[in-house]
Amino acid sequence: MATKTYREALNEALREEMYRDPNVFIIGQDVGKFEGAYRVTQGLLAEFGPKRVKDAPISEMAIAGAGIGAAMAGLRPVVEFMTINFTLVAIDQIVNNAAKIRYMFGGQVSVPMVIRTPGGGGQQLTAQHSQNLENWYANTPGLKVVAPVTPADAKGLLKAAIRDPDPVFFLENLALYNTRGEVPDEEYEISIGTADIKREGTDISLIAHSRMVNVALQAAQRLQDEEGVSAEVVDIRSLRPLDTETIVNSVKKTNHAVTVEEGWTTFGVGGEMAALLADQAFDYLDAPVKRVGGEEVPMPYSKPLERAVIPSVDKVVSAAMEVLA
Amino acid sequence: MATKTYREALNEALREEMYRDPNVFIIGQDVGKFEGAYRVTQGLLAEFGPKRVKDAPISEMAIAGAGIGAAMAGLRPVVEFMTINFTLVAIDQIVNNAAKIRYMFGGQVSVPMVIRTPGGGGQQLTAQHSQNLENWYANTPGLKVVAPVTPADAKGLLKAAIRDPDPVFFLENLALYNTRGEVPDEEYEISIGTADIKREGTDISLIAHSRMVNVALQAAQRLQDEEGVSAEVVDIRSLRPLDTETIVNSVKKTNHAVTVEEGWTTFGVGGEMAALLADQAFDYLDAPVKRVGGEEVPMPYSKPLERAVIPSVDKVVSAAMEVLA
Amino acid sequence: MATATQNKEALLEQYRMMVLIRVFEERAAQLYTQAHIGGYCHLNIGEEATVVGALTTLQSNDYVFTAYREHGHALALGSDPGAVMAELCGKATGLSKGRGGSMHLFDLEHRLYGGYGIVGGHLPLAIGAALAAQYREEDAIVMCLFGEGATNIGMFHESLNMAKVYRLPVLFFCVNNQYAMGSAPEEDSAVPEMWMKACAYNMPAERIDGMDVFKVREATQRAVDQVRSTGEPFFLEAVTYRFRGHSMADAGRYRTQDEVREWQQRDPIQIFARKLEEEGVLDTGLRREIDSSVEEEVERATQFALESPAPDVADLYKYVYTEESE
Amino acid sequence: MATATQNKEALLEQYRMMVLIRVFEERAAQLYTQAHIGGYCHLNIGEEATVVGALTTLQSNDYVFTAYREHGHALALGSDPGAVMAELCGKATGLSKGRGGSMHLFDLEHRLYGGYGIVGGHLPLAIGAALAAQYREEDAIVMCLFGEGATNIGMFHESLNMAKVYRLPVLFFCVNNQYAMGSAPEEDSAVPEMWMKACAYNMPAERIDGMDVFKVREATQRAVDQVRSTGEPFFLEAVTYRFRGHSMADAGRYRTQDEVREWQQRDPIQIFARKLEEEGVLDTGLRREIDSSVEEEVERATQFALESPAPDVADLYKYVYTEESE
Ligand SMILES: Cc1ncc(C[n+]2csc(CCOP(=O)(O)OP(=O)(O)O)c2C)c(N)n1
Ligand SMILES: Cc1ncc(C[n+]2csc(CCOP(=O)(O)OP(=O)(O)O)c2C)c(N)n1
Ligand SMILES: [Mg+2]
Ligand SMILES: [Mg+2]
Repeated sequence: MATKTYREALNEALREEMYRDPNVFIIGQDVGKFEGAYRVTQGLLAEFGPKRVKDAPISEMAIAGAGIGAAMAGLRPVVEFMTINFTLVAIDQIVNNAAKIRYMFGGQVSVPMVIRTPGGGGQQLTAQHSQNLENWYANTPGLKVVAPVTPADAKGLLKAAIRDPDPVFFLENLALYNTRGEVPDEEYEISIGTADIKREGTDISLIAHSRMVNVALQAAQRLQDEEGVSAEVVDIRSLRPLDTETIVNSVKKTNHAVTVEEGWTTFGVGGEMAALLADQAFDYLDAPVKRVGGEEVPMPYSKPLERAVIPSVDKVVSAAMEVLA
Repeated sequence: MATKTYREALNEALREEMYRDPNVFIIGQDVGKFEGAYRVTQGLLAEFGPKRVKDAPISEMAIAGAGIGAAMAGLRPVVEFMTINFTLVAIDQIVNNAAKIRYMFGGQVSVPMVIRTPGGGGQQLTAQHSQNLENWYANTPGLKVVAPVTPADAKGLLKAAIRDPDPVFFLENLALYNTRGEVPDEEYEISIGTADIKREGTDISLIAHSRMVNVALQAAQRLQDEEGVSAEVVDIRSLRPLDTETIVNSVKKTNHAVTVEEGWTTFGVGGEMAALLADQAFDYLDAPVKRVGGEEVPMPYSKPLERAVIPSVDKVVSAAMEVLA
Repeated sequence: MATATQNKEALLEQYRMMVLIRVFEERAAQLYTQAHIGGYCHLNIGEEATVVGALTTLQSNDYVFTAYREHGHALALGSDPGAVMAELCGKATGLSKGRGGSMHLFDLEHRLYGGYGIVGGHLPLAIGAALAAQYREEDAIVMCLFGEGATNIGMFHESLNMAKVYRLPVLFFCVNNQYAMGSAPEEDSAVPEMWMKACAYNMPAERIDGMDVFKVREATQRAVDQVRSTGEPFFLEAVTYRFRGHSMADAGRYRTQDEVREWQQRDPIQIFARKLEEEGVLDTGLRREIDSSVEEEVERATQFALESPAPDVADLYKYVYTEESE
Repeated sequence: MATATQNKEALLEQYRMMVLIRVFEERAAQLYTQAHIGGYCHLNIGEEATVVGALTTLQSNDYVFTAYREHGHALALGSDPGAVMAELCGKATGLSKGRGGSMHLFDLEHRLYGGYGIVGGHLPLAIGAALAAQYREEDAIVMCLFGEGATNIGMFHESLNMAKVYRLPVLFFCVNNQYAMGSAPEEDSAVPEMWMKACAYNMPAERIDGMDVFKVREATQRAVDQVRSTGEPFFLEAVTYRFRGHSMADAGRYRTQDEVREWQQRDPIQIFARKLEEEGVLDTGLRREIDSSVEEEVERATQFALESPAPDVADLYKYVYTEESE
């Protein structure tokens, strides 16, 4: 297995799928000549030409809708939004069209489309450019939502997303693009709808998705090293459909849970996790479920303020110790 | 106290506030000549003229933004969206501007604006017109979100919302407009951020907002009559800020909870309630928290299918009995 | 003479279709007041010439995207009136299997790619279908119909611009029925005529009388041919009038009865019938024959709809995802 | 002669401001590479004539809304360079108290109503401010600046239409710097020149050379006066060029170095200085004097920014809501 960055893994998945299926094409702002705002599509215009890699005007609604319409007509569009923040201008297309078209037309047509976009903060991009909105998409039936943290998961899930017959919201993260990990050399896919235990443990479950899985892993290491606590890290990985079994089983084993997410806590992803556990693992929980999430403010620019907003290893460790107290 | 419809109560609140403060004005599609798609603004154009009651083109982004800009410049706009579904086309304005402007500009300017709109299903309006998106707005710091169920609450909260210095998302419900209730004759306001016990009980807390409070009340009556169960009905009423104390205290008393919401369950409002209880009422809960929510499908048109989607009194009663079993 | 270029059968079929739409819509209105139909229900009455003139110009691999006022569009494209009425009644035999209702008709076989409920929300989809046609080098075009009110929403702008930038075969067809619920174009739009907006996209545009099916067909056919041969977009505006309310619940306080009556003098079906009579294509006997066969057809469609079963509640989750069938 | 209508002091002040913006931006670029500034940082270098020409035409109760490339706008409106630089460095003394950063400058005193990060997202806000001015019968107008790339987004369309429908005093000012990140207008826009889009809104429009501060000022002043006197919107397009990348991280592969060099030949500061010299307003000595006083001013601003404290983390929740101050 070779070590690759998250960015490279995504780029590979795109390239391989474009070779496999001539109906796969990419559309988005600056995906071609500019080679992608975060260079995920680097080299693809040169390799596949402008028919397969379509630069688009700053017209997010038309871009999303063009993807949906093309998918209805049988193509396999991969729509890139520069960041998740800009999906807000087009969310009506995603929620009212992509998610609903199959159902409201009685199953006559499917929408096999992928929306790829990075979320998250930590780059001092401030309030309008540091959002985490995946819980909104995960609240929407008709969509599938995945949020890989490792390069291997990113590649395997992107391939699965492109092959999926339904619209998949594929969440990346700005702070992950340069992270590295082993990526299998052979052809593989990762099933949408499967959570993954990223570290086994026995005392407490840290439940997270996307970049916060890495924070949870660091916290788990600290808990082991400094507190002798064995933490299990559950990577939700697929927010819709949810692999409730893997999540619930982890807590049935550890009897304690902390959720970690970059987004705002109230009405966030951790709430769903805690509710799931309060229902399906009620008799196994030995302590309250604590949630660690982003502070509930629009993201400030100033570095120390921004740092205070995003969940830190410290905060996760403290929450875990509080739960175990 | 006179008995009034929910619609009349809203209309009165608008009229009174427009008399009180010359900076209050209404903007939205068909709020004037058409007198409101759901007639909440009936008579106001005739009474206040086109400067105070502004009909707008089908341009939701410009309407929302015009409200925000006018509020920044010191007016008190009340923006009507015909239904919550159409806020999706303008959600970027609401989330990226209304909610964030004060913060990202270091407090130099406020956005004293109200967005009024009905949500909910049950009218056979199908997938694109039957949504409940209030949990998304309630996830957003910088916004306040209220969802009154009675005419009295509607009037008192709308007045508070109009007087509030910050943007308030004011959720109405299509199925409530014709419902009746007592409305105080004298001038009053209801504080944003306060939940309300709509029926006292000792055995179980039914936690709901907007129209589902009425379903919970009917369920409570049935539980009393048929099962001898004393259910307390907690009306969340304000989704942001949340009155966590009232909610948690109710469950500390009853030791059992069922949440009820019209929206999709996963990542919905009930999740936040269950998570809150799993954290702050952990030692008081005698049983799992059960959530009753909309079935997770785009809303179908056919009446029997639609009926199967929306939480019924039956479902709430069953969930309560399951929790109490 | 305008009819000269068309054969008699085609003309009679257009007449029949306009009557079918009218009678169908009147029956739908009745079924609505009898609570067989619920939700929103937007009728095409008054707009039959535009609907029939526009939609009978397409070939079988073209795509049609339209808004929620689309019963007539489905009929004109050849959808079975029984299946359309059944959809309006929310039945399992409906065009969208009872899931879509009046606003969301879809008929893959007849290339109706949907009626949509968010104003302007389907324009971007039309771009996508045209992109697919271009991608696969099909000779198909996309006809995208929308109201004059929809020209004020952002998606209109983005879609027209993108269609031109990508040089896509889309015919943008604006049905200007002069009201967007209670708002007239003069109150909502910076320019009084919708075709004028095409200037911002360097797109050829034309305005036509939407009450005259000859003119609509002729102009549309030209536009369709041009889009097909050039592969580039075109903008048509047909000026018509809706005789009824916006949907079934509409007090109509925003216009006078006089205005409505005046427009009713220009009933597109009467105009067409008179012209066909003048030209010897139609006579009173034939007209009565067609009209009554249409009445029967609508009656059969209605009976089919009323007798059809509702969808099975056990199938509630069917169609959410492609594999799912629980 | 273009200068004849303006007095010498005003001209020298315009020159000084253009130099200030240039030097300020160059210093900002340095501070960025030294990690004193983070996030996105979009410079006005190359666009100084447009910025200064546009923003020095306003009166003190006018409103200005603009996008994220707005350091120069703040300076031209009179914001303290120290407070601007402090904001870029995320300091408590910054224009937006360190919460906004480079993209979100706001200065109530100088009527800068914000720099915004969602392309086109501020156009609707400008409508609202203009509505307020109209509502209160102020003689204020709103200047709303945006890039040529922003003309392709739906909010542009809705805002221009609404401005005209409501007859609002907004001057839409398109800064066409010929790139939207890596995309040129020919690739993104159905019409090659942005002023042409105003036709869809029945709005007067004009295109000007954005490298010549005389021309920008003259045309803008005329437009501002017209907007103020008629209360109706106007559309201006200034053609300019950004000498640097879109933001600090931009490999620039979408254009050639030759093209950049060619445009740098038309450096707006050089053009202006030469003209002022020709007309005897400026000479080498005075120029050196101004340039070096600007250098000092930027140096002071930089020191102020670097020495200022970061916001107190205890104030994290301050400003979310109006009463809140925890
Ligand atoms: C984005 C959006 N805003 C508002 C509505 C409510 N609405 C439904 S139809 C309509 C009027 C549309 O008028 P027009 O486009 O002229 O079509 P017509 O109904 O006349 O056929 C409005 C405002 C909607 N469905 N979608
Ligand atoms: C809605 C939205 N889409 C995409 C972006 C990313 N983006 C930031 S600036 C920019 C280019 C804008 O170009 P233009 O309007 O010409 O302004 P310029 O940067 O040239 O000053 C893009 C695409 C964004 N901020 N907002
Ligand atoms: Mg209309
Ligand atoms: Mg530009």
